[in-house]
Amino acid sequence: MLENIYTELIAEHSQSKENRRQLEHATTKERGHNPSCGDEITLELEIADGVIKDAAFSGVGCAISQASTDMMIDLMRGKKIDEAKRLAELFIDMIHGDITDDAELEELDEAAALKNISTMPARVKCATLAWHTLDTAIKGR
Amino acid sequence: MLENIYTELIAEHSQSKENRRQLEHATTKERGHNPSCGDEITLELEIADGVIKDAAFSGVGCAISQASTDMMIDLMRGKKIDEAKRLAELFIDMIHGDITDDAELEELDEAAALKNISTMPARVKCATLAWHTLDTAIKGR
Amino acid sequence: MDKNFLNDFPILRSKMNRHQIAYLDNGATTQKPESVVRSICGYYGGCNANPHRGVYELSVRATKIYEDARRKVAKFINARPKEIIFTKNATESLNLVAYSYGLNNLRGGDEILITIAEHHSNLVPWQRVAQATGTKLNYIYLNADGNLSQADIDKKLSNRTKILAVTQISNVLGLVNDVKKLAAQAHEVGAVVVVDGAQSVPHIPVDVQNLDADFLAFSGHKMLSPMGIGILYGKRKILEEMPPFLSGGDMIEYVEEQATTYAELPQKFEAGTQNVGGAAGLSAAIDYLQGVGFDNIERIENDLTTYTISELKKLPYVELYGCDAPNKVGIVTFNIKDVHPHDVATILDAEGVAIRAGHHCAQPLMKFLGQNATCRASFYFYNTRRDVERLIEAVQKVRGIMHIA
Amino acid sequence: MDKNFLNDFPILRSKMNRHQIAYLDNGATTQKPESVVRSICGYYGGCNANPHRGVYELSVRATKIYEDARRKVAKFINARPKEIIFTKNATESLNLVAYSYGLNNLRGGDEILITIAEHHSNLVPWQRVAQATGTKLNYIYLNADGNLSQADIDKKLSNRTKILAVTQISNVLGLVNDVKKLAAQAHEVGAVVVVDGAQSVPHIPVDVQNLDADFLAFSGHKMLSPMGIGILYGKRKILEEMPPFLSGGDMIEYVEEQATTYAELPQKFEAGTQNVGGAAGLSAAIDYLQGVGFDNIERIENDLTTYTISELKKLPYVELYGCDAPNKVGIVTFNIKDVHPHDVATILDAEGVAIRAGHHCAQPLMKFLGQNATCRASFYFYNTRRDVERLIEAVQKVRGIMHIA
Ligand SMILES: Cc1ncc(COP(=O)(O)O)c(C=O)c1O
Ligand SMILES: Cc1ncc(COP(=O)(O)O)c(C=O)c1O
Repeated sequence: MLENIYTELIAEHSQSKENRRQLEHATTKERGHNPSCGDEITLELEIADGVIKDAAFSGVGCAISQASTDMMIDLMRGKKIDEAKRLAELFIDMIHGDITDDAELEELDEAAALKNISTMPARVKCATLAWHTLDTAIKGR
Repeated sequence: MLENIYTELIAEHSQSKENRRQLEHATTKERGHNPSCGDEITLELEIADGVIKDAAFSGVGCAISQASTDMMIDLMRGKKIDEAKRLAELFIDMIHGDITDDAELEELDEAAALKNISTMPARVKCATLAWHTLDTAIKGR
Repeated sequence: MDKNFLNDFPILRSKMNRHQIAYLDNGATTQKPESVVRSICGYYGGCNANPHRGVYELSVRATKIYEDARRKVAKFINARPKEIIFTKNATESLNLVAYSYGLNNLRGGDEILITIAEHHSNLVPWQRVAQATGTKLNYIYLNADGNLSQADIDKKLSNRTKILAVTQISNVLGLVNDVKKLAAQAHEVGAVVVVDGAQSVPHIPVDVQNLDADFLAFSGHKMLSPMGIGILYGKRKILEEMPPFLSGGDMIEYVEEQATTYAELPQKFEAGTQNVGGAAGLSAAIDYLQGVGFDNIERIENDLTTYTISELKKLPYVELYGCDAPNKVGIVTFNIKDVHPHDVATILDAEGVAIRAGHHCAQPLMKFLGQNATCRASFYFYNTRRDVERLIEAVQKVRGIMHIA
Repeated sequence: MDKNFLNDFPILRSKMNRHQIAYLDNGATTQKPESVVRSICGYYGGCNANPHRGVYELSVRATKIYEDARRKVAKFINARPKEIIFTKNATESLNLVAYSYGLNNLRGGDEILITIAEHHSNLVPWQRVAQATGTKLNYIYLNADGNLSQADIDKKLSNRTKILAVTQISNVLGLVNDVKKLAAQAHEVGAVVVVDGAQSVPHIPVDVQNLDADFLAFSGHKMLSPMGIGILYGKRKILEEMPPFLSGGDMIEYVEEQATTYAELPQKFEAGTQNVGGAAGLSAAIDYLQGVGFDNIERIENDLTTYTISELKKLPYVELYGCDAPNKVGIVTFNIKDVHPHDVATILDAEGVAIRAGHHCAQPLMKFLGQNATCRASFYFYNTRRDVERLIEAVQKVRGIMHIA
């Protein structure tokens, strides 16, 4: 079970420094938090012409929230706003166990690896933190 | 069981009007109440030379509290303060089941008939109301 | 033929003073079916942990039991789970509203309107709010039949009225107030409507959206659940604007030395470790009630009430209160002439019949009725006509035992 | 050889994720022995009624169970029954003091003194009192070993200090504060002393008269009892002068339309129907604890704590907090380098080891320690060295599973 959660892929993403930085030309900045764990991220987006040109984050948290954030940024870079919204919803539905068909989840790319979190209710919030934060950041755009 | 509580003697005392009046020469007046039942009495005492010359009461309540008050007044009339205190304590101890020896209780005269209330925890307060009120009225004398 | 509910309630098959118990004090608290007791024991025996706080499986299970109970309660009264706050009893629920809403939204010149038939728990908190905020506490009085006087409502409900607090069913008279109509009238003048559902939610279907109540308070223990769990429903928008009531663990977001931000609904109002065992029992109780069905509950209670009233009316020395109105549910209040209610209750107890005697936590109503105390028989669906017969037989003995001619 | 307590706690013999559970989250809540569960079920199965209110036998029995529990608690902490108020948890107990004593006795210029190691339940209520009354909230900080700084106490305790609120045992560091000495010093400047006993009363003998505490708050569920019952001890004289907190049924004497007089202690502070089932469980829990004996409890917990600390100290990637002071009871808080506590707790859970991860409702302390979150293992007398071994084995796997070199 645990091996399906703490995979090497997730370990890599949670330790990766690539997306952990500040954007020079951020157009949106959104804080997200999960008070019960103490997880906190600040998400920065550079949006132009309805497209997420670049994204980055800072903050602290567990491996799941950090990996999830990192994967999300990889996925969202270059996506249109509408597309980003749809993918965030897809991800959140997956974590809530509402979508289980692997084919449908392919679009999520590496983030689909977090699917098994749906079996761990105590960690659902860790996995979805970044995605809810993104959703708030682009809401109404 | 019930026949030992609601005796004719108690019925008589609870319905008796003799001690239900106001004293012309009252020296002490004390209100007693038992909010959970709504029982309320006002006890009047005429005390002179350390002796309870006369006593009377007014108020409403259940048969047990009314009979107990009436019996107490019969008993206390003419008693010295110290004696009255001792008898009130004796009565209260009896109702709490601490004294069961009939010989010891003889002094209480008719009020000893309330002995069986000690087996009815819900009614203990009804029986002791007047006696606690008396105790408060003569406290420190 | 109704199901023999006694099979599910061992205590109702037990003896009180050598008689099988006729438990007619359901207005005070109800008995618990075996399924509820099993669910409490099952919780402590297999899932006990502090919810919300733990990552481990036991705690996850406790959290699920607790939140499932919340969802079940929400559905039961047609609310959203975020609008359901668990408390320890209806009294705490009402105090929460009085402290958090009342103290913060009223000021001199405002008025609070309640009815003279309120239970102390929906009365004393408002008295204290009125005193603390310098507002006026007004009372709606009753018609001769025990129902609220519409003339009095029309007179006293004004745009100065900021809170209307009203019981849906009086715990003394058993009369059902038309809360929906009252709420509409109160909302017209901009008042917030607090409904005391302690006696209604267990006995009739209650739909907060249909009533348009702003708050609804009730207790688990009066609807088959364990003691120590109560419920406050509040409209989300209103709850969101209210400051917390109790503060401490689990209701916070961030705590710094000098400032704190609070969690979202419903956690904002649930400070400290909650009663998960109580919630488990409440869940099972709602399941049981839904199994019985409110149509059956209403039919059975109505039969028992009508039967009791008609039998008591045959006894010339019995005085009844609020027994002539049609909107009557499960509660019969009476007095036996020349006998104090406490003596009546003692004599009935000796016959195995449990009723309540006293002021029923409604002293202003007692005074209004001109009584110091009364006797009250209150039913639940598990009572039977045999219980009523036992009550009547015992009542008939009372004056004899009291040596009254 | 210690008695095999597991025989009395079926849940501790059950499995979590296919391993026998090692329950090390006793600081959050404890498990319940069968005698406690039996006593709850016995109450609902045979004596359930509304106490205080009924004349009939069932209600008399319920009243006796409830008041016997009060007497037992009083004896347990060397208080008088009138000084024992039942609440729903320690958090409500502390809020009662904050609302009823704090809001009514403090004014601008006064100070409240607490420690940086307080649980949110003994912190947020004081923050709110400070804000409402315009008083200052001061903090006592800690020495390097985690104990209160005496220099800081001497500096901050002054005749402006009206309330000193302090935990007897920190739920994060497990260090026992010398409350007796603190109380003496606080009383010298005229402050009232509020002791949070949530973590102490279950683990060490507590004597309120010896400590000379003005208030002591604790929770039943952390000492083998059901959830939904908490305790507030207060000195009689102080409680008598305080206004009620919650108001409603059972806490009144006379209620008129515009004025109310209140019942005597302890009823004055117990509004509405109380948790008699919880009190029945609490009674049985105290009996069980006294059967075990605090000498045994302290010896067993001390052994487990010492053993855990010495084993964890062998692991170079483990950081410990507050583990070098001698006044330590049953709680070990640590972190594994480069791994977030939530990941640790998830991995331990998979091994059947239940610990707590997070801020433990003590965010200001976390900040003071420079940590975002920590892991906490907390023991009770029924834990064994085998539980500790399981904890250590699981801890050793963590970094591997997390793919950390
Ligand atoms: C030190 C301390 N104080 C207070 C509390 C609050 O107790 P409860 O959640 O039972 O109200 C706790 C437990 O969470 C605690 O550990
Ligand atoms: C109408 C009404 N409101 C409020 C209450 C208070 O309920 P509880 O005692 O459970 O807080 C009761 C019951 O006693 C009641 O009958």
